[in-house]
Amino acid sequence: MNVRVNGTLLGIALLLVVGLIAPLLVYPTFMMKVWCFALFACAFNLLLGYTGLLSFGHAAFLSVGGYLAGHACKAWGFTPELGILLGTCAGGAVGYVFGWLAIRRSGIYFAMITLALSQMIYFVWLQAPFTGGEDGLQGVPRGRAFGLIDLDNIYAMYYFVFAVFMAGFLLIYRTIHSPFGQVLKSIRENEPRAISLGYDVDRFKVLAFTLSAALSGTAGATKTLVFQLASLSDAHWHMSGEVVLMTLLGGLGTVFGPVVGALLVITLQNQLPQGVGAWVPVIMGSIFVVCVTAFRRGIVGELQALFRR
Amino acid sequence: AFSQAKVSDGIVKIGVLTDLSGLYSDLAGPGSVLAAQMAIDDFRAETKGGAPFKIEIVSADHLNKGDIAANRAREWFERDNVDMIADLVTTSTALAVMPIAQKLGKITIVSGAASTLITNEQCTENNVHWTYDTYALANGTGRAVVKQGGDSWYFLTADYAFGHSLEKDTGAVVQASGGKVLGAVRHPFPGTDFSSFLLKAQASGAKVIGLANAGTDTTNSIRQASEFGITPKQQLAGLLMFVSDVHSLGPKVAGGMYLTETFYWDLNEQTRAWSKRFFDKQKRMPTMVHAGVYSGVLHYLRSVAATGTDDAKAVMGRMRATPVNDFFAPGARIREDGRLIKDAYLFQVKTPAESKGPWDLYHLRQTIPADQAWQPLADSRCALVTKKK
Amino acid sequence: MTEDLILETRGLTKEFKGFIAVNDVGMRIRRGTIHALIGPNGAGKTTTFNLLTKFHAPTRGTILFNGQDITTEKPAQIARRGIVRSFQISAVFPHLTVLENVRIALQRKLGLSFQFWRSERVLDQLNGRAMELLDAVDLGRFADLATVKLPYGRKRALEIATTLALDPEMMLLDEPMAGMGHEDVGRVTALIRKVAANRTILMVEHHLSVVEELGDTITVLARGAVLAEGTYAEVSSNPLVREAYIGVSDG
Amino acid sequence: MAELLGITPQALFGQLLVGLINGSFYAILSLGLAIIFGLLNIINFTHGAQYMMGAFIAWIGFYKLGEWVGNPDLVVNYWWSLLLAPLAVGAFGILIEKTLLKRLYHLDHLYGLLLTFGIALICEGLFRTWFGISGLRYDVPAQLTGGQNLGFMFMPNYRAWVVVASLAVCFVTWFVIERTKLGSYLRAGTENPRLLQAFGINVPLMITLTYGYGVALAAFAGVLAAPIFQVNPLMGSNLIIVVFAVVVIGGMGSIAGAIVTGVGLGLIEGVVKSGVIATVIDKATSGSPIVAQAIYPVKLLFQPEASAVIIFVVMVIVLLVRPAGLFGREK
Amino acid sequence: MDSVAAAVEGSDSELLQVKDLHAWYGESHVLHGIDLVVRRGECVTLLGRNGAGRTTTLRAILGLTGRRTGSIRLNGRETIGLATHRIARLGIGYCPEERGIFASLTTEENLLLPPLIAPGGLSLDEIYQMFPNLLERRSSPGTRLSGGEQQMLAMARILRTGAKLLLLDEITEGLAPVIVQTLGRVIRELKVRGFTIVLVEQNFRFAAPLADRHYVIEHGRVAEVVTHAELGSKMDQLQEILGV
Ligand SMILES: Nc1ncnc2c1ncn2[C@@H]1O[C@H](COP(=O)(O)OP(=O)(O)OP(=O)(O)O)[C@@H](O)[C@H]1O
Ligand SMILES: Nc1ncnc2c1ncn2[C@@H]1O[C@H](COP(=O)(O)OP(=O)(O)OP(=O)(O)O)[C@@H](O)[C@H]1O
Ligand SMILES: [Mg+2]
Ligand SMILES: [Mg+2]
Repeated sequence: MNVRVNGTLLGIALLLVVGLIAPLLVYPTFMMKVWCFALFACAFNLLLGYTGLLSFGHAAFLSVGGYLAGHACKAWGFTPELGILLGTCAGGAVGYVFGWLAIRRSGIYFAMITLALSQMIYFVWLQAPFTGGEDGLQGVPRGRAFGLIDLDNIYAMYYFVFAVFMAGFLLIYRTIHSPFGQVLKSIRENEPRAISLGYDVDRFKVLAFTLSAALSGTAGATKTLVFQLASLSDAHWHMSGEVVLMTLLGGLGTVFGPVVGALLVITLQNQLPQGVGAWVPVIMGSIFVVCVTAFRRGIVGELQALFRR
Repeated sequence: AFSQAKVSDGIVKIGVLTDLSGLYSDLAGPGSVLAAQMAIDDFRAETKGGAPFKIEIVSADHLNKGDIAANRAREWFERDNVDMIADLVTTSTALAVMPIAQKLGKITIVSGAASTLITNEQCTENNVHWTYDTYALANGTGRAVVKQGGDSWYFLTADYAFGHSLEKDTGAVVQASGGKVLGAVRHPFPGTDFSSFLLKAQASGAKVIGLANAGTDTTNSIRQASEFGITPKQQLAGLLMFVSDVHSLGPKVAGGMYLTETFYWDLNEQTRAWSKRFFDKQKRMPTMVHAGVYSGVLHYLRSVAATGTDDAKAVMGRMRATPVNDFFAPGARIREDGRLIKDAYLFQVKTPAESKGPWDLYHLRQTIPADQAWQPLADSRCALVTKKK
Repeated sequence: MTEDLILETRGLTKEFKGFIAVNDVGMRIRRGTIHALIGPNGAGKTTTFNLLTKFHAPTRGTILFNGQDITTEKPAQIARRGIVRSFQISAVFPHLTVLENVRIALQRKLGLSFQFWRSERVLDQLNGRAMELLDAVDLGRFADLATVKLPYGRKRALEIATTLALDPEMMLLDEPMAGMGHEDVGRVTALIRKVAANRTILMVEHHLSVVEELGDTITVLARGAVLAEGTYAEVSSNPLVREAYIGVSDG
Repeated sequence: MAELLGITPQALFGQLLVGLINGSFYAILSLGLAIIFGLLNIINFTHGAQYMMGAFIAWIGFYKLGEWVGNPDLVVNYWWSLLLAPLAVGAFGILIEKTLLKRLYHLDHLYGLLLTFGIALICEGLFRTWFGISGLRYDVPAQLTGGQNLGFMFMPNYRAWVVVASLAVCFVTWFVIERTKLGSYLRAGTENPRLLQAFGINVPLMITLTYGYGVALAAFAGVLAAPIFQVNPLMGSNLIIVVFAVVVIGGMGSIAGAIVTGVGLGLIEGVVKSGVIATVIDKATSGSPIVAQAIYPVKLLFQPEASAVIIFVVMVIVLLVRPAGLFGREK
Repeated sequence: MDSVAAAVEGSDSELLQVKDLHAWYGESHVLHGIDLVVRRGECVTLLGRNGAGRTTTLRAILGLTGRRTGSIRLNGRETIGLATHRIARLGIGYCPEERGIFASLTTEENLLLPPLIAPGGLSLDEIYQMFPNLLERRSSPGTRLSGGEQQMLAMARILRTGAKLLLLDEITEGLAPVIVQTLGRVIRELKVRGFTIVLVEQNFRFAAPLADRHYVIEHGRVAEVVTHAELGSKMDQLQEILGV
């Protein structure tokens, strides 16, 4: 137990160090993208890894956060932190509705329902007047964080994004290890029993779903600020598949797995498209197949198993 | 007058950002990369003994997504010192990259994208819209079809910005030429089955069904219209069709249709010569997008050579000041709003009997002179233009 | 009418597509007793349980708990009122430790289960009480073991400890001895007797020896209706019951 | 009467027929999904890709195979494709089942979903690299070109054939599963394959063949679709999510349910596309602008443009009213 | 006539012979070398505490566990390498502990489900006579039966198949005493008809009079074998092991 806790602390420290020095070594915008997706994957992991609910529609929340924050910053002159706050709340609100609907079924059905609902959101974005449809919501200003820090400076933007990521990450970590997290685990293990102990299981599931969706919204909002645009590909079901892949590859139900997974997948995507074009889905698909058939614990999961031995 | 030092790090780097794998990879894609390379080769040949500076070319797939394009452009500009980005096949990618280039002091030459937004609301100083736009398409095809007697229209429109803008522009032209617009139905993008939308169009009784969509959406609509016996009773007008689309439909299905392009391989001696070079490498005939990429890159390189710098402002100034000189747009000029002003052409697709080879597809029906082909500057909504007024 | 009734059903009926599984059952369960429900297979015992805990909705009839009508409440509400059931199949959280299993049940009363921002260390205050409960069912030394590793009988014991952690006014046990070895039967019987102090138990059981030993009142169901009610001695000598349930030559 | 609704009967019936055609594709695909889900407990995300592969095999057989094998006269015509493509894709399915899916049966079913998702990405990606994405043409077979003038619309023969063929296949499948001994093995295997095997039935073989059959159904639909839609690597992935929604609406409880829901939803889509409902709402509320205002969001859902979401809307409603789906069994 | 045939065959052959059987569930090693022999027409029981491995023994015979090693001979034929359905086809009927009634089939469909693997099974009428409850609920979905009814159904459906070796796991669990008595009669009758039975039981009082031999299983091994005749003398020992 103690070893595990220390391991986690070590991990967090490492994360901090990497996060602080990364922009000196790597192209900062790339790292910002990694942090956004890492947060997204961690939020997703909260749901799948710790509650046992597979949502195949998480792209919806990413896009809700992204579009609303983008629109607020562009059209209403929101400051970036307010935009992110709005994105978070909006993601949470939509997540609440999705969760409320989807928990009526479990397992595979749950996955299919979330997928279908997110497809609906996709069509909403396609039609909504402010999203620019296929063209995307372009030219979102980065603005000044708290009215002070000019985020057009790439390093200022980087550390701002990293701070958002760390805040989200720590919140998720805390959630997992909270009384609430305990109940989630028990629901994952034996749902009827949890009901019979008097837990209103549906409310726990919905809250977990809402939390996860809200943090996905945070990730989406931050991403919009980084790239200064929100687009339909954030809402496409391929994106939902991608976040599953990141989580699975890094290690389902591990604290750091999603971060590692996001880093790998983003790196891969960034390295590949030059010239290999359509091979990207083939490679992603192959990773999926390998992960599922032979490598279910993911990278971090395997490492943990190795150390425990 | 050339000083090497003025070109940043001694290299002029050109990025071809295009659709390498998707819907539009035939009409742009690898062919655009080839066209850019051909432009560089020709420029080197022109300057004999090699260019006075190093030229590099990079290419990437933007997957027709604004975010991917923006991401890649930012990386190219900030990290890899790319000086100019060419092609940008969809409106979304063009609109995503243009402001970034503007902000970072780089140049974009849009060839693939269609929307008039690029030279209106979203125009930037450092951009040229090179090859075609929805206004020109509407103007060419719409007017011609009305003139042929197709005076009542119903639109089948891809439900997104590009389709809307094509529908709007064409509707205006139709009305201006004395035709009537009876209505429109919008189909999801990308569409799979158009039969129900076509049935609505049929029920409208319009003489002409205007297809305000592109790529497979257009080719599918055309085939299904013939399947449901809609054509030839009613006439179809493909508002954005490329020679590659017509090639894939074949003259049997597409024969007789009118369409507007700014380039066709079989126009004259120069176009045939260049296209043959292209065909030898690519095994397909070039589209107007390919030709446009070539033309834009060549013009850019010449301007860099002439100014001796790769500074965007200087180069852009030079590009705007000198007329284009190549087979694609001889004598064409770049307008304040970034629109390249050149001739456009109205074609009619040959019937199977008329077509003598797989790429022998068009009759030239009319050359639309440069001063009539494009949106008049007076109507411009581009801030660069309106500010001056 | 002076009896202190904790649970009462009136005219409780359940039909499944025309098949009447429970037919006009009126049961009166006195506070602080162990009430056994027996009857032939298919008599409607489990269905009655499901009706009481709201896993099924009654077709007709009312259920009163402490005099209040709870007929239309939801399962989780019923549990919070203090009616807790055990399952015919053993129900534990297999990958939590034995201690955590009990603590989950204790945690609900603390009212901080939705607080995702608190550290789980706030739960350590419950460890003492949890250990007490585990000791009560003789599981203290397994506290840190993952629950999957427990043998069957001990899982049943754990389940009872978990249920007790809710401090229910009333426990419903569906065949608690099913599939249990004889040594466990003895232990669990003693356990039930022990925990029955100051609470009410309603149990379904086919082990007649257990029923005999534990049951203060016994209701015999047959074909969905009450066939007989009384002490074990009364019921077991009832010829109808002997014919329908016990058989001729038991023992 | 339809005239009263502000729309010609021609248009309405025309849209209904188109809806029926789409519905038969939904039916045959959701049927395949339901069968596979039944026995393997896996949502076959590859279904869309397999549908696409059916179409591609037909296309290759017709336009490319001869060239590939160096014998330009070799042409696999439509009718042979209708037989051979399902067999080929079915065999491919069997290969997947034998090598990959098999390893997952002891795990949470979600892994099956993820695995098949991965395979779908691979298949789609491969076909994209090989054949591009612009869509390939497949001609309607000569026997079925032309059409019938039904008075209210022109019905292409080929589309009529699609409806007949797919419903026939659905019916046969339904009959086998619900009315034969083989079907009772299938249903039992759905619940407890190990026990069924302990009764002496070769369950692994049954599972393999079932997966093969479900996949073959998808490929069959693909061949049927080839002349209607272009043959395109993405043709399946666009369709499959709608089919998932169909499956949620119908519930996986019954084979007949999958078929009926599929056809029904196709028809609903048709009605929405015809604009009849929107018109009716307009008419009904024309008297009072306030009501019209209030009901406006509802009307939006029935605009022809909303046909892409109508199935999802139906799904939400069904979830609220009957979470197990229209034909699903409550657990 | 059947019984005569059984007696003749029974004299010379062992129907089931298990030697040094080990079995695993995933990582956990559950059986540690079981040895047992069942002759034609015999009824033997497996006794033991919860978790001793009796169910696992039955499942291992049918190949339903994870990995297994050792030797299992049926009619002299080695089956350790065979797939489950092939083993079953050699003439085994299995009534699982958890009953395994199929929800999507009606009672009667459940009854008719297991394929006939040999001649000589009971007819449907005989079965309904034996279990009248089932006749009454014949068209009801299988899992809508009460716990006890399901138990009867699980037992009844393997009598039809003609399997001559029955592996019965806890068939009296959850049954009313009257039914338990009925089952006792059924088993006696089956023995008379020449069935061979392996019975896993908690209910020693039920099993004791029926069985020719008792195997006491402990920690995945056979700890003791007690024949019917020795029952009296070894009662104390059994008491200690089983807590009877
Ligand atoms: N959901 C249902 N649908 C239809 N019939 C049902 C349902 N549940 C139970 N039944 C029927 O109701 C009757 C009573 O069932 P119940 O499970 O209550 O019996 P029980 O008394 O618990 O019997 P046992 O001791 O065998 O468990 C049975 O005949 C059963 O077939
Ligand atoms: N599926 C399984 N996975 C892992 N371990 C198992 C599994 N099934 C049983 N075991 C373990 O194997 C051991 C033997 O179990 P088995 O079911 O054979 O016992 P039994 O003698 O039949 O007892 P019972 O009275 O509980 O039925 C037990 O310790 C049990 O925990
Ligand atoms: Mg019961
Ligand atoms: Mg057992």
